[in-house]
Amino acid sequence: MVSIRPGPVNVGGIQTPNHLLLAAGILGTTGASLARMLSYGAGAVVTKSIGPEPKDGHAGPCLAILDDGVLNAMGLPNPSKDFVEEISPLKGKPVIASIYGGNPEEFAMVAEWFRGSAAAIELNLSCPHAEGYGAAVGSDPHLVEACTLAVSRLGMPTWVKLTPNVTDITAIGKAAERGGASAIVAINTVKAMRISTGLRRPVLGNRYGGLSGKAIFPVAVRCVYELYESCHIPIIGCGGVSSADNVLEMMMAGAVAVEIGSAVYSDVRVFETIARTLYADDGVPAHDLVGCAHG
Amino acid sequence: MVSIRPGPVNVGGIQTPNHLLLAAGILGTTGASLARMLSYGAGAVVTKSIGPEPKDGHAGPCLAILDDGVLNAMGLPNPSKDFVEEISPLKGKPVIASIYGGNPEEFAMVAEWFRGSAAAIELNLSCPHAEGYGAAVGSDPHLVEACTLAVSRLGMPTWVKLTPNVTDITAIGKAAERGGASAIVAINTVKAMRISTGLRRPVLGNRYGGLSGKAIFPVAVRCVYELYESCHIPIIGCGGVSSADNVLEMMMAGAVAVEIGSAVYSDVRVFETIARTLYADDGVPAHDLVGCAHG
Amino acid sequence: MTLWGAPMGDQVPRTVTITGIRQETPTIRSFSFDSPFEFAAGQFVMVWVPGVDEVPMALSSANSITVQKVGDATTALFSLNTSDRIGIRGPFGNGFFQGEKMLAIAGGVGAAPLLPLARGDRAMTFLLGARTETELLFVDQLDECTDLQIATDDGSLGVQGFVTALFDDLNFGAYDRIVVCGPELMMRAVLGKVAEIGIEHRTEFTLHRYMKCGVGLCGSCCIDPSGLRVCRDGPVISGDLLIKSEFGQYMRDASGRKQKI
Amino acid sequence: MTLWGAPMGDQVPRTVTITGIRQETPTIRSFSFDSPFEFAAGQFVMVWVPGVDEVPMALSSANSITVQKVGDATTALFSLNTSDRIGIRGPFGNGFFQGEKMLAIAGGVGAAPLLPLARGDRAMTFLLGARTETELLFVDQLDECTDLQIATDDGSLGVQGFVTALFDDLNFGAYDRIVVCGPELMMRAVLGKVAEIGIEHRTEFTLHRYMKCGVGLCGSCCIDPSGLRVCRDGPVISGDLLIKSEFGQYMRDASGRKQKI
Ligand SMILES: Cc1cc2nc3c(=O)[nH]c(=O)nc-3n(C[C@H](O)[C@H](O)[C@H](O)COP(=O)(O)OP(=O)(O)OC[C@H]3O[C@@H](n4cnc5c(N)ncnc54)[C@H](O)[C@@H]3O)c2cc1C
Ligand SMILES: Cc1cc2nc3c(=O)[nH]c(=O)nc-3n(C[C@H](O)[C@H](O)[C@H](O)COP(=O)(O)OP(=O)(O)OC[C@H]3O[C@@H](n4cnc5c(N)ncnc54)[C@H](O)[C@@H]3O)c2cc1C
Ligand SMILES: Cc1cc2nc3c(=O)[nH]c(=O)nc-3n(C[C@H](O)[C@H](O)[C@H](O)COP(=O)(O)O)c2cc1C
Ligand SMILES: Cc1cc2nc3c(=O)[nH]c(=O)nc-3n(C[C@H](O)[C@H](O)[C@H](O)COP(=O)(O)O)c2cc1C
Ligand code: FES
Ligand code: FES
Repeated sequence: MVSIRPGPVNVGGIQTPNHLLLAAGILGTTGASLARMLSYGAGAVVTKSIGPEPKDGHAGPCLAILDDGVLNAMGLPNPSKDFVEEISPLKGKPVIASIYGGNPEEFAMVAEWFRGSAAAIELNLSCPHAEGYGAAVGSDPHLVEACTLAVSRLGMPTWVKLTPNVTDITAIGKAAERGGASAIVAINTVKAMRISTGLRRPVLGNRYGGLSGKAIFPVAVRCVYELYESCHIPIIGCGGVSSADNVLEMMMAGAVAVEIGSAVYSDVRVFETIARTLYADDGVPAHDLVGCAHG
Repeated sequence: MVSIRPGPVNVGGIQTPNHLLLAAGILGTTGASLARMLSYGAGAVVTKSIGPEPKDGHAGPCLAILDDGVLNAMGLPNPSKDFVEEISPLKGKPVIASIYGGNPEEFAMVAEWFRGSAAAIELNLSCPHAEGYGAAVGSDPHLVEACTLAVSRLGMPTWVKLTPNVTDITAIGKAAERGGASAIVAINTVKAMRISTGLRRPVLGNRYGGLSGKAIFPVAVRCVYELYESCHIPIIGCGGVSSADNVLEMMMAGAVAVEIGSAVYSDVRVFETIARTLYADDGVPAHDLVGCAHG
Repeated sequence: MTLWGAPMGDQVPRTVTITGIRQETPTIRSFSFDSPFEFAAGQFVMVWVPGVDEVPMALSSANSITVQKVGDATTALFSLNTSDRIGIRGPFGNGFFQGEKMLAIAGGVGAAPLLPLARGDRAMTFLLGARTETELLFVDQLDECTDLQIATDDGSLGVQGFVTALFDDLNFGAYDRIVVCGPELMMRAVLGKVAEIGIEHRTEFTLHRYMKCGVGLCGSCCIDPSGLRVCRDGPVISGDLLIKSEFGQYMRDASGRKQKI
Repeated sequence: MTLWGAPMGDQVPRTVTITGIRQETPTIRSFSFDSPFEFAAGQFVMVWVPGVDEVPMALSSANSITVQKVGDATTALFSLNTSDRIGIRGPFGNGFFQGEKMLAIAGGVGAAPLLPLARGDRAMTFLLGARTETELLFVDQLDECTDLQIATDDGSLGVQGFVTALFDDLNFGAYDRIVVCGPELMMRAVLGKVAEIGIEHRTEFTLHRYMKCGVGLCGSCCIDPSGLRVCRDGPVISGDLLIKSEFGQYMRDASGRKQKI
């Protein structure tokens, strides 16, 4: 396996010590837990998605661990504006505030809360199981462009996280690019469901949910690859990454860095674990690998 | 686990001895191999997709076995009209001819070839890796309706196989229904890619391919569930089915029967294996289970 | 025979059938079910009450939970009868670090995760507290297998006051591990006491925090300032890790907002 | 050290580096690579020539294939040098059913899957045929480890004619298994011969059919009338299953259309 030379990385307008970021919604509810993940080697951490109003989230079950993935429908539980205080002790650290809203104004309002406390904003335009939010907004290129613009004009690095549950993800990626995004994050979960044959009803309280983890890695690689062919802004790969080789594969598809979520289930220190194999002082510059599977 | 009472089943206009059908493109290239799968307990068999012209398919690699699924881009290799003779020895058997075309006329022409020799026609409007065919046609509700109509008016039972790679699968399902489909088959493979980090290029000759097998089961269940909520014609569940419990789950989501493909990799006698657990003389009528996870 | 729901390989919640319901106190019932779980005392499961919610409950034995009726999900559970079905995910969490000579301290329904310890003859002494005599949980069972000492707020049985009232007569030096489960203010009082004596590192507390995933992913149960996940790194947490913490001060609700305790 | 590509757990083709290239005959080369595969003689791998195609090749040893240049992919292979990389999936298929006293019969590049048998001292006698002397494969290696008998179409070495010309002097009764690999018409001639003597069930043939998936899913390699998958149920198939079959008559091309042999 090829190794990467360690060193600071510029990811979508922010500086991080490595290429391995904590994905949104994974241990992102408290400042302390985000700090813990930073201390465990995450290059940057994305918070739980924060919205204009506090939300308790969907009734349980909210999550099921499958053989090869995770099915969840948390329903965007979040403390809303209270969260600004949560992460204020992390000021100066590479903390990306994930935010959601139902329209450009809401996005701008929530983003504004994090001015000064977050290093970047990640727009959740992709959660597949929240009525009126997430993918409901994120499958419409016009709305995506407008929401992105509403945030990017505030002057903070603006990442846009895409849903794979669309006919053509590149149309959405290009909309984000037009809206002034600093980077695209691909992908959020794949819309899915499991049914309990014993109880004869969907396993999740919300019935529908999102699939993450190893099962979706080939879908995520495809999306990153497609986006790399049609967009010019940096892409952050997300979805099923669980090993150093997966990171290389995402990079070769076109990702400048990765976000890791479900793999935290098997190994809370997955960032350190991957870094040990991924980096070596005699490694190649990551830059040589990004997109090298194209052409 | 609940068991199902055995007995003949009516699936989208044809009669089959059980609920377990061989999916299109799996051991479907020769009449002999289809006959073998019938003798191994498949309730019906769907052929390799046949098109207006012979095709050699994509350059290899065409397939990779992943931990939890199969990635393929065969590229619709098929002998075209010669295939009619291939399956003529199977006349009277539950053989469904899968067909593809680039427009309604081509679909009608190919379907017409199989009049008399196939028990039903399955329209492949969903293959994710064939330029100008499959999902290229199948993501447009108008084209789906027109192609379905062109075939259904020939008077043969007409099944329409859908792609999950769309923003809203129910819009496509409803188009098939308007076109006069006798049944919907959901789903074809999920668009995906893997990259060889050793060779630094996509693993498949065609770069993009389709993911099948266990990894996509939660996606398939979701699609069947969604379609059951919005369509009125029977749904045949397909995607990652590999156990009797999976069959029950598909039924509870709304499927009247299932097609099985990738599971043949681990067990060429998977139909018999599943039937042994699924059926029992004191079982419930399947009909009690279909759609029972709704409401 | 395969168990109902088991073919899914426990991927999704296991379906179990309620085989027995026992009214333990006016507000607490034990529900036993047909399918036992391998577990360590202190571990919990996520209990899915179909159509309502999924909530964390300690296993009070391999095939039972013991539930206090407090809100929606628990009320719905109380409306179920034998032969009704529920879903169970788990067991989750770490369980107690077991010693040779253990002291167990329980308040209210907090006796649930401690019962398996006592029934396994692991608890030398068991301090049991409740508001009033009728709310004392598992008295008969505990009496059989451990040196049971009782306190009630109203003095209707045992010593009057919180369980801490039983401390004065206790020789803490006689125990190598102390395990505690009960209302958080009671547990915080215990922590104060054991910290005074300097044995907080030998004392373990079973924390209750809002749990959604139960497996260490969602972050809803994390505590300050360590960021430890109560569902995965706990629910049993050593006293020394709790002294300078939110424990006894505040916790978070379903949305993640802080709530005073 | 993990092998290059190995971290994928052989999910996707393993990347191997060519470490040696040997010109065996004017049209045949052996390519050895850095990473050996556990295999049984007769099994094959799918060889990915990047940017060109993926084609089936027998393993001529744990870390080599032996290739005849016939078309696109094989020509591309011939253009590679040591330290170039290719992808390998496999090994696939069943391999030979091994006996105590085996007779091996090979024509042309068909000697490739039989070489490991001979080198493992499993072939008592080895009949080797080729068009002409210079096209005889592995003569030196085979000579070392088996009783090698040679036939060439033009008589430039050994008996003149097809390998079947060597049959007259052979006591078939001396062998418990006969394994055959070579051009299909040659193999069909052998089948005719062994069927005459009534030992077709002790004779195994290595079939070549158009292979795409290599793992028994796509159906492109299935033979009439059994529907057996050459890639998975074969490539080694017992003679009695081939007598009334397409074997020697026709095969299918990439599209599935029949082609006369
Ligand atoms: C590890 C652990 C083990 C537990 N073991 C037991 C037990 O053995 N017996 C028992 O009776 N209770 C136990 N509880 C508490 C039990 O989970 C709550 O009483 C139950 O969730 C209340 O649900 P409800 O819908 O009836 O109440 P609600 O009306 O929803 O809420 C009432 C209160 O219950 C708590 N609560 C609600 N939902 C949750 C949740 N998902 N996670 C955590 N707390 C919640 C909150 O503090 C809330 O304010 C345990 C809790 C935890 C974290
Ligand atoms: C199980 C098996 C083991 C084999 N082992 C060897 C070996 O050890 N050494 C060796 O030299 N050859 C071997 N072959 C034959 C080898 O696969 C073909 O020579 C090769 O595929 C030709 O590819 P090409 O692109 O160079 O030729 P092309 O120009 O593509 O075609 C030439 C001919 O090769 C055959 N062919 C092409 N592609 C395939 C394919 N995917 N599957 C099967 N046949 C194909 C067809 O008959 C075709 O007409 C084996 C074949 C099989 C099925
Ligand atoms: C429990 C859970 C909660 C999540 N919450 C959010 C969220 O709040 N916002 C968001 O954009 N993505 C959320 N996601 C999606 C992840 O950030 C990520 O996109 C997805 O899980 C795929 O990556 P993975 O396979 O590495 O987990 C969540 C995922 C999980 C499993
Ligand atoms: C090797 C292979 C070839 C396939 N060929 C076709 C095809 O020709 N036509 C078609 O409609 N679907 C084709 N499919 C899709 C399957 O019919 C099925 O929809 C998909 O694999 C999901 O089911 P599974 O998970 O049970 O395999 C193919 C799938 C595989 C793996
Ligand atoms: S409940 Fe989700 S991390 Fe603990
Ligand atoms: S090559 Fe696909 S079944 Fe044999």
